Amino acid sequence: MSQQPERGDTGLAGLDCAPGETLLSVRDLRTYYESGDLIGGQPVKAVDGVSFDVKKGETIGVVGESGCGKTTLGRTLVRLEAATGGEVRVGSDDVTELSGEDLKAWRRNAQVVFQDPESSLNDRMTIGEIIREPLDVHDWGTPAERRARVRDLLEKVGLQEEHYYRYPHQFSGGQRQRIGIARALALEPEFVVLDEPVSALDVSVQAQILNLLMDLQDELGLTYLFIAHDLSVVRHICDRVAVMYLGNVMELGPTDELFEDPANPYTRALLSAVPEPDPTAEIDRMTLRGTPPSPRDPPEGCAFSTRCPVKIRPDGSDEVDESTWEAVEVFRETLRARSRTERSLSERARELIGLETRFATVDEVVGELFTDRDIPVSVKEPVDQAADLAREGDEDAALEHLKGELGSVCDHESPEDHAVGTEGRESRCHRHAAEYEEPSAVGPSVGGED
Amino acid sequence: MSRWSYFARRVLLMIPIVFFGTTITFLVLRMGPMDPAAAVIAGAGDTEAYESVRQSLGLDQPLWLQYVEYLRDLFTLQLGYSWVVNRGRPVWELIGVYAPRTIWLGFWAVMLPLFIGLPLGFYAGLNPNTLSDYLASFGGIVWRAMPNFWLAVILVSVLTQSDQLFGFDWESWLVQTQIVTPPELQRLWVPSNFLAAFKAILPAALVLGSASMGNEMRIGRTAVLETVNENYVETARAKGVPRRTIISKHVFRNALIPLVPIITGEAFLLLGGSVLVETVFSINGLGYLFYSATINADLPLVGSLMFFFILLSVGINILQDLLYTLIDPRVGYGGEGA
Amino acid sequence: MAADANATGVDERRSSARQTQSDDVDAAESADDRLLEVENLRTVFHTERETIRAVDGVSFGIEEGETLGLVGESGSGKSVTARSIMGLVDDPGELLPGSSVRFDGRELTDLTEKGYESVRGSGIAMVFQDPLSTLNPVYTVGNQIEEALSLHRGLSGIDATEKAIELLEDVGIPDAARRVSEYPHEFSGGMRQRAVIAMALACDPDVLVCDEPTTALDVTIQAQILELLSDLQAEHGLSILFITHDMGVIAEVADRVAVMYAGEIVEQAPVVELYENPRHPYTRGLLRSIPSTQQGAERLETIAGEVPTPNKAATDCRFAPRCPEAFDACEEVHPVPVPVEEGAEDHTAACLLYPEDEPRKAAVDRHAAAGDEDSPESAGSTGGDSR
Amino acid sequence: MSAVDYPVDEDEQTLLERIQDEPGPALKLLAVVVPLFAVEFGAVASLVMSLPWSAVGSALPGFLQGLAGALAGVGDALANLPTLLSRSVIDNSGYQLPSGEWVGTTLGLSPAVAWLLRVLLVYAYGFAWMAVGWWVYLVYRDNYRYADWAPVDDMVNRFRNHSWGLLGLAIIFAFVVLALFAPALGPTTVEANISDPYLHTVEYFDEEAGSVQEIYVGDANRDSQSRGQGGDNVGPLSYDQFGRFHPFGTLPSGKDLFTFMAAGARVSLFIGVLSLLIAGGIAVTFALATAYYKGLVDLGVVIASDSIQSLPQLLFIMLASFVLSGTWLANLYSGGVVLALLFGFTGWPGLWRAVRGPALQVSEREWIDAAKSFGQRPSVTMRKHMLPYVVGYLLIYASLTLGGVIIGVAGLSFLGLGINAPTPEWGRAVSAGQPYVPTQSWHISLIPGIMVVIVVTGFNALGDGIRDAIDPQSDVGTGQQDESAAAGGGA
Repeated sequence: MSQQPERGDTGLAGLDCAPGETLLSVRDLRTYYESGDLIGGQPVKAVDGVSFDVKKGETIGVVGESGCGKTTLGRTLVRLEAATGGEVRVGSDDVTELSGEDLKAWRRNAQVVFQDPESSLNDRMTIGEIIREPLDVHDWGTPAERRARVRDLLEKVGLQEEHYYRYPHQFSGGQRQRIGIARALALEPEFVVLDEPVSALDVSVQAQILNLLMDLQDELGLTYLFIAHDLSVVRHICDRVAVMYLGNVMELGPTDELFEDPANPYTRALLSAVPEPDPTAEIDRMTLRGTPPSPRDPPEGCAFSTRCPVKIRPDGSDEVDESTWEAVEVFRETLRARSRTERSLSERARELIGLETRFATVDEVVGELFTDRDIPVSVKEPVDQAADLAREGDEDAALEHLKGELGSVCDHESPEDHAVGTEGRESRCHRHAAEYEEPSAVGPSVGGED
Repeated sequence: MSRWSYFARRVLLMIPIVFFGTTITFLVLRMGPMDPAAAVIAGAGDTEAYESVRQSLGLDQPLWLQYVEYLRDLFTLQLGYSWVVNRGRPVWELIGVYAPRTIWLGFWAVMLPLFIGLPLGFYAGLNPNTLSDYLASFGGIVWRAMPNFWLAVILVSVLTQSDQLFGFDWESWLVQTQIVTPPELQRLWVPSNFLAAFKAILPAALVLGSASMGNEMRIGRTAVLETVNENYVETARAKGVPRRTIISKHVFRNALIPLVPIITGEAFLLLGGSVLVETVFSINGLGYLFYSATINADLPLVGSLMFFFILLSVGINILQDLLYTLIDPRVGYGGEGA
Repeated sequence: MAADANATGVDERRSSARQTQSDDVDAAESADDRLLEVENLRTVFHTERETIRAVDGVSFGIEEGETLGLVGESGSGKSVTARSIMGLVDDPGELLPGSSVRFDGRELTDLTEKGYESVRGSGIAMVFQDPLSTLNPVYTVGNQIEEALSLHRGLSGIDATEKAIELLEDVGIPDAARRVSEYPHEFSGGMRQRAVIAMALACDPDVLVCDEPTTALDVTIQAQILELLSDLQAEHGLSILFITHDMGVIAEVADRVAVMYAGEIVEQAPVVELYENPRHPYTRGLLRSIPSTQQGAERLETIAGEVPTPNKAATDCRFAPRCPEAFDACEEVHPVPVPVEEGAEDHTAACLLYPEDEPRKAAVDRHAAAGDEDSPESAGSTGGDSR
Repeated sequence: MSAVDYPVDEDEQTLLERIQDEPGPALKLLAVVVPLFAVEFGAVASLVMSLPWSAVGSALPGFLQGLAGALAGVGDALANLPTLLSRSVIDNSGYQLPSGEWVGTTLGLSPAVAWLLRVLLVYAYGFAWMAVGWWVYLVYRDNYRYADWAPVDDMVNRFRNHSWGLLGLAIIFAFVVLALFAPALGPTTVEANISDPYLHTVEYFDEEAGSVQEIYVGDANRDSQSRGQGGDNVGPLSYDQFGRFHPFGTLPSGKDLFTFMAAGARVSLFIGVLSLLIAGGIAVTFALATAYYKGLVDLGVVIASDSIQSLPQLLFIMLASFVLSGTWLANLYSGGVVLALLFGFTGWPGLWRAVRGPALQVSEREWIDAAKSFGQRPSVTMRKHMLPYVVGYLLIYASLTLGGVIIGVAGLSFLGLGINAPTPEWGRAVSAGQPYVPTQSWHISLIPGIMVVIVVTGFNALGDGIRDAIDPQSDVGTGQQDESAAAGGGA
């Protein structure tokens, strides 16, 4: 069974589309990791309802901070993780449900380049064996053809033929990454997931690899999904970018437009946080408060609502000043952190008999946040009541109370994707709805906009 | 997952282990090639006696029923009676007589290595590649390689001859004790009784703990070496903490963490070794009881003792997890920081 | 220039530093207003096969309230420089004789471990790259801050706890009263780094050495930490040595920048000057290979080849094999830092192309002469371990 | 179809073809190996025949017994071929005339010298094989391997510079030679001296009668006992009154201790190796499966292994070998096979725990993901991408565990269980000598004990050497808790 597959016949009909047509269509994709707990653990919602299209021949970037689910998304697309729900369409096939020969065809056509050049190559195998392995698995050609192909690939990624019989130990990080790329390209895939391929490399080596990836794309007509946390790299190499936060795609659109005029508050915050290698650049930095919530327990409304600097306020609270609102948000954040903290046995015992524990400092928190402030009754009452609840150790009830009294649409409803910009860009934020002000109108200016 | 739910989960996991461990024992005893009843009457040829033994052991019932009853009896802690070694005595009573000696022996066989081997290992780890380190490491390896029974034989001979060999009589030193007898364990709270009991068990405990001592010395050394290279030790240095504080505060507690399973694991290993040491020192403990029950074909007693050992092993495991939970705040912590 | 002066001055200073009585006089004499002065620092690591010259003749100084950025790729020796300053270099590493680290006029390389303990923390504190492994996992965050407080401020008990809470609040940790009794693993990455900074501040240091403090963090968290550091610097008048590989971060935090390559500082200049007018070919290449600085360009400029591991005393320019502007002399003469042009004393480059306004031949001779002056001392000290 | 067996083509050749292209080094190698093997061909055959075939044969059904008998005949014939190291080449049995002249020994050497010469010859022969093994590696590396450097070269180099590991290797080498060449090394043989003393005779010069007499070995043994008191002692390096040389002295029964020890080494090694093959096989299979699949598979194996570990190993083996004592299994190799099986099936959890960590670590590497992503089959992924890493760790712990098994078997024999008498086992010698430790017959207990200590230390040192060779960073490796495996169930 070692017939060579005909060129162009990829096995899955949807893969043979023309450049620019939709190659992959991801719809409401969800990937959850089960918690190790036997009883009542919450799953980690790594990817939580993601939809986008990948066009043949383009480079689509996925950026976000660690834990946002970007790597899981990439791994789900190449079937390294099982999707919990949703679909990934290639033509009429759903990648998440492929099996048998179809799955094999997908595995041949979707490859990965991994992040860590130290760990992605088996260092007990020669370079030749490593690059050849995919060919062997898929019975590609005759053995002689396979070897010829490996030599060809080595040259293509900028290595020499005589590297065939060397071991990974004999190569530097950049060279190892080239080997990883050669392995991914061995089966002439249509689609390559690049999972942070340059983040472990020094900047001068990183440039070499980025150039190589772009050359290969031009030469072979590859489609890339480029996962990265480095925005400058993404801006350089990608045609379109998806910005992920807590398992959601917050904004997706053409690179230049997205970088020049970010629409989503998170994108704006992310861009403004990137230090520019230009000491004269004066940016109006928008520093985000706190850290992303746990993907095990994401907020109910908008994923970004706990940190959003331009969160919509509830109706009738216009007279409350900015810093008071900030204090309310910090208070909620503190309660959230407390409700997630486990109590040790001794603390529970102390609580039971009414002794002071480290949780009994709610009043200090409230004092610190709200004294010296002129707080309107509409805010003071809910805060006081929440503090009472928290003092009794029931942070969840306190949070519920605050949310009910002081929460807005951002806390209650998941935002829709709104079309923004001119070139089919979408952003997931309530502020794009007609009744609210646009994020750019309330926050500081970011990116190229003036 | 909180550390206590982690702990609860570990305890939960012990149930199938007791169950399977007991099942293995049942398989060996009842489904093995040896007929327990025949073994008990040991070829006396008396069919009547044979039948009565069969009946009282329930061997005339179908195998699955035997299994159910076997499990039921053990899980309700009805350990039955001895048939040969101490005919007619309840197993619990035998355990009550034999176990204290083994516990006394085992206790010191755990403690001595802990207080001798561990400090030596830590010392070697703090002074790596010095002469004392090499001596301690090499000594630990050789000490660990000595078979218990052989060491016991040599020690017994040396001690009985201590007068001729060193001009110092071990038996009458401090308090009068004998070397090859079980220790007297009455009224231990009286200092002289305690001393006598301690002195009587000391040679046996040293022998039984020899492997642990070598092991703990070696692993204590590597644990310290590993901890000394941790970043937080460097941080402590960077904030100006004196070396002595760094060692006593930052190194020791962290180095102890990997040692917990070693120490508890060895506590259980001692049970096996106790057979040999108890035999040489004539300490009528559990190991010796098991041994004589085995060679006298007292299979019901053997089965019950084995169940007791399984419970003991599970108990030690639980103790280990408890120690872990106390010593390492990270235990069971799966999530990310809040 | 600095390097030339060092070569002759070091021995005198070291011998006088040993006479304890003249210590103060000596400090007054060196009369720099620089708080921390590193001169001709050479740190080597002995391995079975070779001796790695991780830091090979590095000199720089930090003034009060100033931030010096030390930037370089992995393996350039920037972290070892930080450890050498802190006196944290252990076997198999050592500082070669002739190295000098002076803090507040006091020579540190002569100190015993015991003497160093008083400088660490209270004089110079350090923030490490990975906040998780920096904190001892079995003690609460508060405990570890209180440890520093009791050492350097003599606080204990409730006082120490209250001060620890205050410090945690200062570094922007909400609900500090509760957080103080939590363990490091209960903190998120950014919070941990804040706690580490609080621990460093507990000793009230004059100089803060930050070794890649934001590398392990996400960009929004990095922004928080950078903002915090600049606030604290303004508040406490700290001098900061900021080490990173990220040219963007350096541009934001540093007043002056030193670029390291293969154990040496190849260029040193005020930050704006360095970014707008980089002189050393390596600095230029480095800046050009950052994607965001050249939007629209299809291909990135790259520096061919790989960073070498310096394992013998340099007799040539270590960058020459990769340098697009290298000429014959680059393989024979080891460049020393010189002003890039007449009068630009604060912008130095270790490259034979400079001083730019001198004839090439004269410049090369100048480097060669400085190298010769330097070599007897360094050759004597390395004594064959490079072979 | 297997992805590992790369087919041949014009630019990559098989090893055989590479040797054909450049036969020089290989031929030189062959020129040494063939004679080395030829001089001992008979011994190899006899070693094969010395395995407990008769026990296997008797357990076989009838028609197979005939076949086995025929095979045994051929084997015996081969075994009788003259060999370099047979006892007759340098004979140490003879008698001394009053003149001091030795009769019957080779060249009239004294039995001590003759025996020593034979021992040296045997060890020289063993060492020659070891040197050949090293040479094969060098020739392959320098002449026939495509890669001019491979990770294994570094490991070999690290081991070569590891003096502690080399010491271990030397000890283990000495032990293995002792076990393999036991019949040739002893001053006499097990059959003649220990198992069938009344079927063999010795000649000696009787001074009273003034002539050469022949006496049953059993009777001679009775007069050369070591029982401590009153001159009843034949100590190490001494002759008994029948002109027999005893390098380690005699047992209380008058049998030769060295012969006993050499044969005992063979039993120990056999049990150790067989039990480790079983335990190691199970452990590696489970380790790979649990690391690859994780989750429920892992939980299942955890429960299985914990269940087995909840039984005290030594006591359980004691019980099980008693229960099995009446069966045919118990008679194989004097009970050695049953012990090996029991140590194997109770020992795998320890090994599995030791290699589980490394296996999990490897399974987290991205190259496993890479293999999954292009559709490599799980079995191949485990074999090709995980096994090479796990095997090294298995070797470390196997080495430690082997020492433990030797101690455990000796402990059981000490109690009179385990290996059936009269088959020699070291623990039985310790037991036999127990009453005489304080007397001049101290050697009976002491020498076997010291041998155990040396051999177990050797295995530990070898394990350390392998650890540092495969994983230089962890001179403090992970999972050392499992080093307690070396304690052999606490014996």
